[in-house]
Amino acid sequence: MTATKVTMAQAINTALRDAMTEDPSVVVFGEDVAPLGGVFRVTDGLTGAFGEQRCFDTPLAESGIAGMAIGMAMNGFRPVVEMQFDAFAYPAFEQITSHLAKMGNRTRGRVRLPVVVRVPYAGGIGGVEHHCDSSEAYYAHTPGLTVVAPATNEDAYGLLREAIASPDPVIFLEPKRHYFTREEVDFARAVPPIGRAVVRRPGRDATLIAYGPSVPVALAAAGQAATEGRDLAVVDVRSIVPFDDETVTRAVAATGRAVVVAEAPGFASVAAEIGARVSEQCFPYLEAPVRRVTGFDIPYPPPKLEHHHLPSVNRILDAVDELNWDAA
Amino acid sequence: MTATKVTMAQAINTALRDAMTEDPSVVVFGEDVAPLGGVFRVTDGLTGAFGEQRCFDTPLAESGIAGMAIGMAMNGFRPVVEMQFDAFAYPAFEQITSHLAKMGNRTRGRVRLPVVVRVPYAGGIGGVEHHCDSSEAYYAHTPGLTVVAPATNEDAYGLLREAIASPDPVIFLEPKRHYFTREEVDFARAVPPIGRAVVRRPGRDATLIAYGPSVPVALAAAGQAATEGRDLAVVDVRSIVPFDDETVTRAVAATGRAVVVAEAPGFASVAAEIGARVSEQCFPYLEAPVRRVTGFDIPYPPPKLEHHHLPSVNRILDAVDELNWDAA
Amino acid sequence: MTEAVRLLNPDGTVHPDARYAMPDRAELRARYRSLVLGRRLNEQAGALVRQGKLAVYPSSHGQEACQVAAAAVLRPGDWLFPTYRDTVAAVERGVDPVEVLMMLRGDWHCGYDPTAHRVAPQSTPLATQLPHAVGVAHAATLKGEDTVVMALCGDGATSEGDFHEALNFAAVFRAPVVFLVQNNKYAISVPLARQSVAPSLADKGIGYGVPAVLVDGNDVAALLAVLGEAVTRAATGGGPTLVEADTYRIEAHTNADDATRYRDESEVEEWRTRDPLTRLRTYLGLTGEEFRDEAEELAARLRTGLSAEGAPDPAELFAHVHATPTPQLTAQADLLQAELEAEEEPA
Amino acid sequence: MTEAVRLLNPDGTVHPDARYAMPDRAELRARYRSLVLGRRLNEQAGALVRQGKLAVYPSSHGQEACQVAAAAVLRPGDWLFPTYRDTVAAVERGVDPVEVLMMLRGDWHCGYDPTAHRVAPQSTPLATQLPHAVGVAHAATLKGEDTVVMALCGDGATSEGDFHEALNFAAVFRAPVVFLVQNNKYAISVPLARQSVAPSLADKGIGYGVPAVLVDGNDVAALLAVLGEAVTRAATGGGPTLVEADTYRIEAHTNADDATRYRDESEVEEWRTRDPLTRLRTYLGLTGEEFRDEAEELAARLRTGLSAEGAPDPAELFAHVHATPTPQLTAQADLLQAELEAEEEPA
Ligand SMILES: Cc1ncc(C[n+]2csc(CCOP(=O)(O)OP(=O)(O)O)c2C)c(N)n1
Ligand SMILES: Cc1ncc(C[n+]2csc(CCOP(=O)(O)OP(=O)(O)O)c2C)c(N)n1
Ligand SMILES: [Mg+2]
Ligand SMILES: [Mg+2]
Repeated sequence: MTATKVTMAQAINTALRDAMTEDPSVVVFGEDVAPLGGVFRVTDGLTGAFGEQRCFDTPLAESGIAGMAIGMAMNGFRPVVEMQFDAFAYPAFEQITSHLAKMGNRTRGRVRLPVVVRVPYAGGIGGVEHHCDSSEAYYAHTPGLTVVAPATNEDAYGLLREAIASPDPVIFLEPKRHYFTREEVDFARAVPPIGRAVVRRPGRDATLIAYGPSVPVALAAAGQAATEGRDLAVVDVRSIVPFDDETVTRAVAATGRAVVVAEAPGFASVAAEIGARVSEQCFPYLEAPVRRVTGFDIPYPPPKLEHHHLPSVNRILDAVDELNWDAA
Repeated sequence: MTATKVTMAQAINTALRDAMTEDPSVVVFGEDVAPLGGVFRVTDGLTGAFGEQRCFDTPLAESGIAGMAIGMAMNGFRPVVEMQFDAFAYPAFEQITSHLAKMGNRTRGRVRLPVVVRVPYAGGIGGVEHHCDSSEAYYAHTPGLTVVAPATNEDAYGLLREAIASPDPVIFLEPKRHYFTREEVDFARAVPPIGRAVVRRPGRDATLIAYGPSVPVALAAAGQAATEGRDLAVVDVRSIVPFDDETVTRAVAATGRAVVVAEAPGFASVAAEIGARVSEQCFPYLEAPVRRVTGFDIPYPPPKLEHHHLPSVNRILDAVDELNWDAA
Repeated sequence: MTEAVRLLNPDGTVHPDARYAMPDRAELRARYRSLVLGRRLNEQAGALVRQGKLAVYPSSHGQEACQVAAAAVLRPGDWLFPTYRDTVAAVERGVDPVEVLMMLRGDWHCGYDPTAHRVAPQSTPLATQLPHAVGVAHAATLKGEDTVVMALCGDGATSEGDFHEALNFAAVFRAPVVFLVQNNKYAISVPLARQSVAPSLADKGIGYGVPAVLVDGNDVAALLAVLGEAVTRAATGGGPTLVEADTYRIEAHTNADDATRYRDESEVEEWRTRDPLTRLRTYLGLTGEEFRDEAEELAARLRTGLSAEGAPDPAELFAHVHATPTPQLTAQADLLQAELEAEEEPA
Repeated sequence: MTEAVRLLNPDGTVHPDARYAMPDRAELRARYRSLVLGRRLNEQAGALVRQGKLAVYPSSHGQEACQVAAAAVLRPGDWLFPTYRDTVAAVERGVDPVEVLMMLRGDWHCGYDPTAHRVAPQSTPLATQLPHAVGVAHAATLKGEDTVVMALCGDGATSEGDFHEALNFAAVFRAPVVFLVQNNKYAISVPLARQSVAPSLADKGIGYGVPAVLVDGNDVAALLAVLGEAVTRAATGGGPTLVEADTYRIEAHTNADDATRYRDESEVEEWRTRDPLTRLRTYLGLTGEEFRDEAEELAARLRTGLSAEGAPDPAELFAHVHATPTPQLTAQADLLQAELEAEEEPA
């Protein structure tokens, strides 16, 4: 198969289709996923292709959805559930935190839960309140969960395939503002596995570290910086848990300067984690403090103001400008 | 009034009593808080003293408790609700995250929610699963919440009084393993306000930064270090949100070395935040990377193994030992 | 309980009921006016979305009788808890329609002052407003006030845990809340049959010990009678009531939704014959021309009010998060301010 | 529905019932044995707590009929979902009692292999196990298996949102689940009246369209009949059943609880007269000496099995968090290992 141009929604849809075709234990359920095909059409056509037993709508109750997924996984299935929007996964928080994350450990590995929780997440779509939360920190902080955030359509396909095949629960964070972005995807090409970060752009002067919807912004910033004479590397974290210290540390050590970019409010966030570990692991190499360009510590803004909140090329470049260049 | 020796549970009980006496809009409710006086007896006697309308039991439903508190606050009350144990606050996560934290902002300050959510939290009591989570990161990462964790009985009293008086929602994290620790408390003495950290012990060689149940451990480590010739400062964060950058930064800048101590799993935690911001703000002063001594990234262990998980004096001193002393 | 209370048949004739009296004609005429204005509001809001002046609009077309009655039965001190779909109810309660629509225009999360008219912010996370309603009501009880709270939700929302917890709290505390479930047969694409297999949603009241009534949700007369009685019971210490209104969502879930994917047009056509406006108009012997000018005035006000360009001051992003901004927020506000000033400077 | 199904009166006489047949005497004798063993287990576990050999024990003293019947009606392929209080049910299902109590001794979160006997880990977060039970059951349906899932919870747990969502999911998916609510009148200190004002908890079934039965929870014969019927219905495509068992918690919530703070001893005494063992013993004409040796053997096994010193290998803390430990966990495990080795070295 050669590369085709598809949207991220289509790439994810194809991943679900391929997984369902290969493994009859894969089931998809949630709110509006069946006849409607999901509010973002990510599950479009699955019920038609695989029947109502393989892709079905549930009553409107996220805790029930997560809990039912846990039970089905206990009894031989690999559920892939959709939480309609980031903030609407919060009713499932207890199920995710107290059970999904802990069952394997609780049972000494006897009961593993191969569940994927798909979360259309983050902002940039002009959504009203509760539709644009970047909720990754809640999951990343919870031991037992694998947390993945693809930035490219090829990763969306490849990482989801791996997530579905994983014996463990995976929180799969889909940058919803890229659902309708088209990119070349070679479905036959293996992407690096969960647990591996990827250097999307090499660079010698400083390293931008990002994931999910912030990767394209970081790349744009690096593009812009290049025209201003600064050569920025961009690392796509991809897998928040497990975290690829090696790739990130190597990239930062090589440049001696780093900026972490993420949409979520910065306080006690994944960006904080990256900042803290990079600061610790790269200490002898750092020419400047690791800076964070994140969402502000505010509830996600209303549509007309969201552009002020989101990490922008300018804000990233401003942060880069502050990286002690005089010391160089 | 002069200082009396009381347990932390008594100090909190006194804070509730004094607040209820002074302000008839203060009400206390939750599970088992009324005739039983709470499973930790923190609300002991309140129903007797103030009547069933001021301190009452609810049906067993944490989301309902948080949601009802929001509604009562919208209609003139100052509810102080108890979540029986840390992990049992998770069913209330959506109410806390999507409403309690956001209502003031949502309504442009027209509807403020003076609600205190008391959470007996963290471990060290030999509790079975779900009774020992350190859940502060979930709240600290959520914009709009004030998050406080007292380490001393005087702070437990003083900070709770301030939390109840606050126009905003406060997550009040009570280190449950200290409920029955006795300390001198002068109820008349004002403690530093929410938003202020306190240097519990000055020191010249390195700074330990801790909050809640980790403060006594850090102090013990500093005591031990002193016998080995190292002079460690201990900063008690007290107020996680808002965070007192000034006090923390000043303490770390003065010593050039820092270790953050907290029980919660370290990944994407409050300790990560402190590590990241101290690394950023104190960069020119740091002789060594900021180290974290935290719980492991595992579900809270069963009772027989918890001592391996919790930050210990030894583990803190090991981390201190690694702070590039050769460079000094 | 499976027979819905009805006072007016779809053809406008009277459906006699032993328990509920027909509201008087003056009252009904006033409510007819509200229905006309509500319908016009729904239509105009839809048009504004098409013109890009509103980001999104969940229409209550077909449900205007519920919208109007829910607000009309309330007394000044009472509270209304609306959802995203209940714009018309908030307006009937007295909130300025332009202010209500500020949320859907993307200006701010809530465009009106909830305390001014005792209308809570429109709730998006489903069923989460119901425990708040219980809290407001219980607070009123503790204060010795006879305030009643009208709490709205949809059929889909009844499946959420918060629906359960709220109904149960209300029952246990005998809180003066009227829960009005607008059963419009769909939760986005998911039909009622996938939401519940109970004979009715009103049946859920039994398990809480809460009196429950199923009412024809397109019959404003019946709604006024049933909800009015529930409000009176609540105000006089009789506790909560659950009311299920049998109605239908004529439009798609929102403009962003494609309803042809999950329902037949024939079903919609069938429900159009039960239109809440038509039946009341016929009963009252009106022509349909009544209140047209007022409706057009309202529409014009919406067009003007929502055409204004511009956005709120970005400084507001930081102003209300806490009563007093934290030092961190102040620093972040300064950063944004500096950026905005830099942008304004000539390069 | 307010009259509880009963086959045996508290005094051991027969209470004839038109719908449910009395289980045969051999079956009842076998269950009497289970009751005796269950009671002995409760007593011995309490003693072990007092001796510091168990951290905590929530006793099912007084509820043994529910415990025994819930497990006894299951077939080998069925699943049981117990709570922290349902140790005796897990043991009746065949799980080794020492393994079950490993959790309460503090060794590990679950001491047995849930797949071996199809007994889920005992659930602590209230009601959260109920959606899992629905998932296991729905999975069985999809696989074409006739597996039934018995899901236990307490009266307090019925107030949680997860109870609601699980009952509703089970109804909508017609999942083969039997929900057994052991209404022991208290949730720690909170009495039933503060939990629900419905005529019965079984009434909650109506709102989900789930058949529900109220049964005398101290009458093992009635429980066997009612639960057995529910299992059969579930296994043959009839969907879920909600069973409320009217019973009582004779001991405090756990050893850590002081029940005198919230209930009268007279109430306890009253319930002692409805003891599940006594009434079955009287009906069967037994002396009370039967199965005493076996019970003592069980007690002895508990004493020995739970007296072993030592703790699990700390390396296990990291071994099971993910199927394959992350690099971060491996590093953390190494850190702990190094500490432990350093401790072992002479200073
Ligand atoms: C907790 C939560 N989950 C999911 C959603 C997404 N969502 C918005 S409206 C809706 C359907 C609601 O249906 P119903 O309660 O019947 O109300 P209606 O829209 O028909 O008025 C869904 C699923 C949400 N807003 N909140
Ligand atoms: C979600 C949650 N909230 C609170 C608790 C604390 N807690 C443990 S048992 C209990 C009472 C449960 O009562 P009930 O459901 O009647 O069961 P019983 O203990 O009487 O068997 C409470 C409040 C918990 N385990 N889980
Ligand atoms: Mg609906
Ligand atoms: Mg109970």
